[in-house]
Amino acid sequence: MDWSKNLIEEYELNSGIDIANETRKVSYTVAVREALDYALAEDESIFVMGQGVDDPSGMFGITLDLDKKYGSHRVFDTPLSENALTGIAIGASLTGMRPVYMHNRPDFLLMAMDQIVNHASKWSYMFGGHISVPIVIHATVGRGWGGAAQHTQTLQGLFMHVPGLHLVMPSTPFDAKGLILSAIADNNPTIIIEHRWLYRQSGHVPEGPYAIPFGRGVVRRIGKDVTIVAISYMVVEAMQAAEELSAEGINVEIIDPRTLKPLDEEIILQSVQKTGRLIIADTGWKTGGVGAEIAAMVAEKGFEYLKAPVKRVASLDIPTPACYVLEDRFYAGKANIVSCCKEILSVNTY
Amino acid sequence: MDWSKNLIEEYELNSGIDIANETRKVSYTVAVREALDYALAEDESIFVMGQGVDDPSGMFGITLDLDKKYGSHRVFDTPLSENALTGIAIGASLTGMRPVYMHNRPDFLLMAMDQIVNHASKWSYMFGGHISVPIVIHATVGRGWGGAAQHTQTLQGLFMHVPGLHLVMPSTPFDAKGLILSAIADNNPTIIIEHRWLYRQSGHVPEGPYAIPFGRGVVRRIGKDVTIVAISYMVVEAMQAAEELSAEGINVEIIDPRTLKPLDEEIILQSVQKTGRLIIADTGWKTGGVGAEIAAMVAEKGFEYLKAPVKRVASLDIPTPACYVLEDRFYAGKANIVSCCKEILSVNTY
Amino acid sequence: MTDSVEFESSMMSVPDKTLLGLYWTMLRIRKVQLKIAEHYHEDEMHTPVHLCIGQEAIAAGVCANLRTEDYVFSNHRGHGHYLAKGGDLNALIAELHNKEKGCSRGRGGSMHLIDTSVGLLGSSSIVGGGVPIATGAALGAVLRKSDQVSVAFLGDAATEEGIVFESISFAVLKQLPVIFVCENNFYAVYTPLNKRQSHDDIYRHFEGLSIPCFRVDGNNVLETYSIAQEAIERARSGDGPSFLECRTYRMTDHHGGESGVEVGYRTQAEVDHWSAKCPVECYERFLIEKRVLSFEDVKVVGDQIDSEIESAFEYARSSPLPDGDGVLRYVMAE
Amino acid sequence: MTDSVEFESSMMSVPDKTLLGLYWTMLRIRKVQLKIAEHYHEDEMHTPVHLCIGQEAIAAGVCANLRTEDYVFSNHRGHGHYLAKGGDLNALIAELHNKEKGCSRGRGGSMHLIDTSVGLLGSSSIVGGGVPIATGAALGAVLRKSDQVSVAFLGDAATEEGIVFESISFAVLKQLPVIFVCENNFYAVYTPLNKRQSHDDIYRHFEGLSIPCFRVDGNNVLETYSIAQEAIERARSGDGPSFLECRTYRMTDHHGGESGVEVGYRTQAEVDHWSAKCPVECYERFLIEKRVLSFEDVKVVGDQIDSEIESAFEYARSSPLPDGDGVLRYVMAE
Ligand SMILES: Cc1ncc(C[n+]2csc(CCOP(=O)(O)OP(=O)(O)O)c2C)c(N)n1
Ligand SMILES: Cc1ncc(C[n+]2csc(CCOP(=O)(O)OP(=O)(O)O)c2C)c(N)n1
Ligand SMILES: [Mg+2]
Ligand SMILES: [Mg+2]
Repeated sequence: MDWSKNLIEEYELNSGIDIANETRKVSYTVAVREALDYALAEDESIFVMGQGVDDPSGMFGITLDLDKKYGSHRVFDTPLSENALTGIAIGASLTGMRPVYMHNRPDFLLMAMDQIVNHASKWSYMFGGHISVPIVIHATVGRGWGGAAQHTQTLQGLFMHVPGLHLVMPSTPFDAKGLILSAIADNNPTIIIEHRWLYRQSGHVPEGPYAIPFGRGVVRRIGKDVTIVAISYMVVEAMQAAEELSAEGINVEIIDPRTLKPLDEEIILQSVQKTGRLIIADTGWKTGGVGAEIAAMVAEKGFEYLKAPVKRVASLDIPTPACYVLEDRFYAGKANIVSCCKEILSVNTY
Repeated sequence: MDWSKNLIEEYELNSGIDIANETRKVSYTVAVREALDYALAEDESIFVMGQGVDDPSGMFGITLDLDKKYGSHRVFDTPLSENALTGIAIGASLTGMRPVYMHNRPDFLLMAMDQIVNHASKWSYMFGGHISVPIVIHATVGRGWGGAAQHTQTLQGLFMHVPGLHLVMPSTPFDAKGLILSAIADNNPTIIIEHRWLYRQSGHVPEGPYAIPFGRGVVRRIGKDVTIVAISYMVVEAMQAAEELSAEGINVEIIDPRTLKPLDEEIILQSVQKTGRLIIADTGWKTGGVGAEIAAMVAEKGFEYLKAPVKRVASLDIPTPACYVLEDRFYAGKANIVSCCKEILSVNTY
Repeated sequence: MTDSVEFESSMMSVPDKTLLGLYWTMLRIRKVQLKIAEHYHEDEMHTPVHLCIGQEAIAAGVCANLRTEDYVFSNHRGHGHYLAKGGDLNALIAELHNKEKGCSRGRGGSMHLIDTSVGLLGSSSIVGGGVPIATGAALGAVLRKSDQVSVAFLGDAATEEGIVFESISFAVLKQLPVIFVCENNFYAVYTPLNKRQSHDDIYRHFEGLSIPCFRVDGNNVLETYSIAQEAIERARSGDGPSFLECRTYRMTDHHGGESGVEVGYRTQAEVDHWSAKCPVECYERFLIEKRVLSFEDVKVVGDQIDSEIESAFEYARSSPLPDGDGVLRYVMAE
Repeated sequence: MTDSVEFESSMMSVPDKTLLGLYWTMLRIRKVQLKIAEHYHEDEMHTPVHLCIGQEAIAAGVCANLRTEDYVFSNHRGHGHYLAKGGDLNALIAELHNKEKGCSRGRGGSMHLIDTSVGLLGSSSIVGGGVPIATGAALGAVLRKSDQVSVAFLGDAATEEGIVFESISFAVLKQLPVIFVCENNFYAVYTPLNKRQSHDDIYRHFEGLSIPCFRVDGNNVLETYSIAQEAIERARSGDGPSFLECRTYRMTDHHGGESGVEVGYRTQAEVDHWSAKCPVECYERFLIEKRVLSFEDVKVVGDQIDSEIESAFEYARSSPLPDGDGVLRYVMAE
């Protein structure tokens, strides 16, 4: 899409680690909504669908009143038929449309794995590139208040494994807006997984449009002792851990890959080259998850940099319990990151 | 199940790396069929369902004529409703039955992810252990003859990530029989993924019943230079690679974990402790797959043993191409293992 | 739909004991819901509650026909199903309070209720997700040559999930003893039925599969009871599954204890229209008119239930939370 | 079903040119299939072929009503759909030979055909998988305010997948211009329909969703043509989707060119019964009787097609295989 190519080029020119002289602060939800709003205004081929996108809650606010602005043919509610509706989005995209299909939990994507994995991710390759599938699937992770096993899954660990998809997990309002615009403009199927707890954040967000290129991570904090690759909401926990650790003289570097597919391997490897130590902090289950891939990648490509065992901070490998006492054990956070850092630093270099 | 507990205890007493003085040789398909046959005979609560299990081809022969022997109420064909039928298997299991649901490709399991991941894997935990889901889901991986993107997926990389499931990948006729019997007897949802190309193998298989405990890998070949953890059909490729390498004086150790969930971490770590070098050879996609988990596990728990970067031998991260020229590139095998071994051995120890 | 509930025609064959039993079950469900609503804002129940106020007649009418060993599978809105099937009240309230003595040992919360001792084998909060499982329990019954039947409770939105179509189709193919009870309350969260389905006669969707399908006034406990009775008898005697569309309305919001009118997705007029058809009040009036119930009875029964509920809340509040160290328990069965 | 095909009643309004066009399309599909069957055992086509011998009338009858810019989505048994929609023959045969010049550049094989230049936007080998995608293309057409229509070809077994129910339900809700064409050949691989569905009137399954549903003699190209014509006209003029159950039979085995009788899942008598209703031969006889076609014509057309096919095979055989180095290309679009 032309408008996005321009946006990305512009971004390349202007961006540093963060937009330093940007002063406008808005919430994450506003940032997401702005991205959708801009895209809908810019391009007639874009439409937004999903259970409740046009209801009074506006999907946590991120789609609020967009139906009123763009009409119910471009922002519309859907039946609970997640698999077919994913296919319907695919079909519309093959005819030149750019659907954004929104879900209020990733858990429901499990009903659409057939269309996501067997179809969307393969359609371009299977037909020798004669056609492509420019769809965005957006889902918001739930956490807490006893949401329990079927309403709190993150699932990026599954999508990480599937070729032919982009996988995007913005951790800041700035990134959310820019990455959603990139996702909508991209000609491939893109999964965006956001975290409900990030919706509380606010941050600098330019009023106008901008697009953040995929595969480009950012250093959220510069440090020299340990590299923490933090995914999505874990960036927040990692930043807090870093504060605590810095009081004890430990300086962690925090890398936010922002997109997991494609993954900015370079930024991770460079950091590990400097620190010699790697922790991956992810919102999902540990085994076979995003942390596994990043650990394996570094064990392959950055082995000589490593001075200590890699560590993964992640959720326990169990279904999410409802009770808060158990939730507290289930979810990893600041405390786990802090203790992991200390442990990893206690290993003697050899 | 009592009969299986007995079987496992017996097996513990009698088993070595292989059943040395066993002389009966049968094909992999016969071994699988024997397991199902024994289970159906032993226990009235067991039944077998799946598209074509009672047809003249008998699901590649593994279910051949079992319907005639046990009746069409215990071995029956199913409509093409993979998600509902998985739920139906779950429901039957909650009432005391032990269903075995068979698929001629793992690709079709993508239609059942909701019932596998949202339901089967969580039902026990979600209800505080008041009930459990003793189902077996069995699928056979296809490969070659232009099967292409939608008929050749292996998908263990996805299931590896899901807590609450067992994941079993037998590579020999002996293991197939013993692990299927364990799976059927186990009180939890178990996914068995077999590889069609293994169905060509024959090997020693005791005539009577025996059960192989989950979480117990085997050393398929003893060596000292490199550890190769080989999954499913990759055991065959790895054994061939080992032959070739031994001619050049390189001695590889081959570990077959047999079950991926639970994973026998100990046997892998012990081997890496000895060899200092690790290659994981898997039949699935590389990124975020089984190789990632095993590499990460060793980078965490066996870091001090490692003398060289970990390596993953796996399929390319693309949908499977139809054309054989491209299939040849897509699939990893003996040649990749050989060259990986040489590469890994060229790294200087430091 | 008329504005009042007409009981007369379904009453004839029902013995007084059953008439009263239905009343007791509905009133008890109602009072439990109201008590939860009353306390929910105190934030002692950390769980998303989906109340079934207004829909009590369906759980009561259907389950009154079931034996203890019959199966029921519920969904996110499951308190009524749980109680009507005979689930333990203390364990329900304890579960809502996230306690170890909860019916799911605090692991499940409001959306995941179970009581295996009375055949309630679980509740899925994935819309439609419990329906094939209920169907499979019926298959299990057939294979074990028992005459148990299985009931799947589902919402109107669940019928949009292909898995429900698949389940019904298989149930018909194998003539399984399962009854699909769809509680059509015309909403999925804030989305009205007409935005999701082409017409609101949900029972018609599956007629083409050759399953007996019925439209039921879900606010009329006697009609529900008698149509369910026939369906359950058919199932038990080997004549296969049935589909019941029970039309009803939830008086509270999708989640929590408010009415939801203030949110703006439904009008006060609509809520008032259905208030007039309250399944509990209308039926109470009817029983009193028919002299099956006296004002005195109403008070006695109400007080009994109130004190039972009171003690369930006390039980729940005073019972211990799970031990954090047990977090890994129950993932895998032995 | 009777033992012969009755064309008379559907013929009236069809111009000669169309009558002949239908013949040509069917004959061409048949001859391509036979040629593939003839050569398949030579193992030069490394791809699982699912021939549509016996089912030609459906692809021909439906697609004759479509414009180039209309959409078609196919399944694993897609050669007929591809050719009837105007897909390039050389590219088809090259694809079967795994060649770079194949319609999917050798990446797809027999089950994944595409020709975007004629609106065939892909074929899924996941049973039912293409149906929502076809539905989505119709949604795309509506949103772009074009009057294109979309056709989903599906087998009888596909109707067992919940995704088909979901797709039809959405198509009705939004009144999308999509026609669901179910080719009921009574088998899924070796499994007869009666082991999978409770009755064989598939068109009835979806009537409850309020979609116009038709039973069509799928071996009668004129009947198929005229019922499809009405459905397509309705769709194009904004009157929503239709479902057609076209009853037919595949004369060859599920896969490959044998009859499958030797396998044992169907009888010679059954195959013979359907042979007598061969859509191509019966129609040819009818056209000759009606003097729309002469014996001379039959020979000329047949020869023309034969030589076209011959040269397609030559094209395919002599064209290069993909370059292995290009294996990673086309995963992601620019
Ligand atoms: C598969 C799936 N999609 C979406 C949701 C989110 N969700 C939870 S309850 C609900 C509404 C369900 O409506 P209905 O089935 O009519 O039951 P009701 O709440 O009206 O009792 C939705 C959409 C879900 N739980 N599962
Ligand atoms: C979801 C799914 N399940 C199973 C299969 C395996 N399979 C391939 S073709 C086929 C039969 C399909 O029958 P039908 O839809 O009637 O089409 P036909 O082959 O008769 O043309 C099956 C079961 C598949 N491809 N996809
Ligand atoms: Mg509802
Ligand atoms: Mg068929």
